[in-house]
Amino acid sequence: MEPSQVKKILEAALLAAREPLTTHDMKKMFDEELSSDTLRKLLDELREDWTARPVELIQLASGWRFRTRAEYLPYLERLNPEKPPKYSRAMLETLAIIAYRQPVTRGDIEEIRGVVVNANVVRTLEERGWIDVVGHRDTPGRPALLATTKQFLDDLGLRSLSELPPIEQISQTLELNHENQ
Amino acid sequence: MEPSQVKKILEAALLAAREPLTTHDMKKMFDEELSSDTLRKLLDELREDWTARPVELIQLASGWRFRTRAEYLPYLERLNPEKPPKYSRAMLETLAIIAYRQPVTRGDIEEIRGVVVNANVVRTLEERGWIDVVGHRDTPGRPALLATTKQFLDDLGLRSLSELPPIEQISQTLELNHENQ
Amino acid sequence: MNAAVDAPQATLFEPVALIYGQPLEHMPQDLYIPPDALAIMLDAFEGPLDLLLYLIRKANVDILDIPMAPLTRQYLDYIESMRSSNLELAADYLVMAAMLIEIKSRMLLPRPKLGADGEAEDPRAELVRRLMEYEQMKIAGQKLNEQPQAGREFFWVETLVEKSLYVRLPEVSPDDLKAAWMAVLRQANLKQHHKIGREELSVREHMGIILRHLQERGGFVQFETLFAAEMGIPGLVVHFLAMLELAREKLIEITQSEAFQPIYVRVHSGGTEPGQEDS
Repeated sequence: MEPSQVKKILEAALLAAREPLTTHDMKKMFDEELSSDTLRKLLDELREDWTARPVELIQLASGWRFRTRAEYLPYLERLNPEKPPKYSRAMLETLAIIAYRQPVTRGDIEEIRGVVVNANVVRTLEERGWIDVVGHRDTPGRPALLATTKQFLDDLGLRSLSELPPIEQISQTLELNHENQ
Repeated sequence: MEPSQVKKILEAALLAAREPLTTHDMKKMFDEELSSDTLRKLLDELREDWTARPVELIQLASGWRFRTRAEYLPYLERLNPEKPPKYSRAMLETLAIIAYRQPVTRGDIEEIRGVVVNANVVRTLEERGWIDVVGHRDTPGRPALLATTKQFLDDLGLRSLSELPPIEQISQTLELNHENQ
Repeated sequence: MNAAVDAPQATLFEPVALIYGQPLEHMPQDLYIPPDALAIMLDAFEGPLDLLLYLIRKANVDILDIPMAPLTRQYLDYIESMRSSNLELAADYLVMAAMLIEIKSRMLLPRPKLGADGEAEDPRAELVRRLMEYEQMKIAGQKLNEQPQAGREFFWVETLVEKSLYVRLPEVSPDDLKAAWMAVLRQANLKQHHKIGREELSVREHMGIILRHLQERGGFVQFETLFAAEMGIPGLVVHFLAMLELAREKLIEITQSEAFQPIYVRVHSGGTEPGQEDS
């Protein structure tokens, strides 16, 4: 059998397989003995053939399989959308305090919220690239001053912090609410 | 977005899909409006692109999907040692009656086959997702009306019932013969 | 047509049925039937219509002109031998036997005169219609079985989708922040102390920009480098206010050794002044 034909058979099998295919599985399909070297060479060629395509041939612990490239997953996600994950209240409040009162220390946040700031909350916001340390306050312990980043503005679709919902209005709303109470 | 990029996203989605994708599904993946004409053109192009390859893009009753070409069956079969179940004649006759005479009641099937319908036969076809109840005939007992499903057509690689193999028109011979008498 | 009279005796078995003089001692070639297994033969037929159809097709007679007498006799022989072997015969076979006998007897009667529609009803018409309808569906079933089927003749393509490769991060909108801020205020009852307007917010943004700028340049810059003409006049003003605010909050120091000398801005590093409070 022509190597090109062998390659096509391998391609068909790998595209249709529900589980990774081992080299043992793949050899089973052919009457003639297929050497491990030849098989490996053909698989490498296949992988090459697919480099410009939206699917890639990968080798996993349990065998070979075609996998959709990561950059196409956001589109595929829309076919079966899952509920978007949500940040906790602590996370949102911390972010709001940093956004509106920046630059602030953890101590400031704790003072405003009245509870200890969870280190994970700050780390998650840092990892997301939404806040960073812009300096240190010159008080004992030299606590880090946190502020929001440009990435934060971009991700929220804002050109500058002044485009955040104005809190003067919020305070008024709040006062009104208080009066009503 | 470039049409070539749209095509790649379509390809990724169609190769990964667990079921046929409708054009409605496919359009959902894009922010920009994708016209039905453009989509159809890209799908036809995709089908063209794959002509020399071991899998083909086909249009089914419930959408579009890639499948392996028939000529690769002898090789792929060896990956699944357990043979798919063979259907009994009772099953095939029952299925044929439902497919070609739908919607039918069990009584209709019994009338045509001349024997009582085995409940297992109907259940097996239902479990396979090939038939279901589409209503009830307005006669005493209100018997269930059975019809084939999209899944049945999909599994047979068909777009509609009109693509089923044509049945021989024996009844016409009967008419002619009567006239001759 | 003669039936069993001239038929040669079967060598090993009594014929189970006779069709147009031929003993049906060999089971259908296309069905696998062990020699003496009537029960299996019974299983081989899908019912009385199937058996009748087999007898008719085997004898190669015109289905539209069925010779009722021999067919009925052979059918009855067949089910009689089944019954004598104590096989459980479905009632359908007996119903069919009654129907055949009825048709046969009606065939012996003179045909009624032309009916209202001008055609004499052939007593066999209903049977023929049923046989043909059944045969049609039997063939259709075989054709359906020959149709390529998913999982049997072809396989669907299904590439791996590794969802973990795409981590969806929670989305936050400016309104979420507003809501969170309101919740904070409500809780802490801080509304008196935190009346902060749009302009002050801009100032706070610029405070961050200045601190970042200082950080990137080792915490020490010349005053002028903090200001760029392209910021525009409102920008420059806000920037300047931000610098003053930073100084007021003791986050930066602004120094000048003497008049007309360069002014320097640096991150506050000196000792904490007494009485300073966290803002």
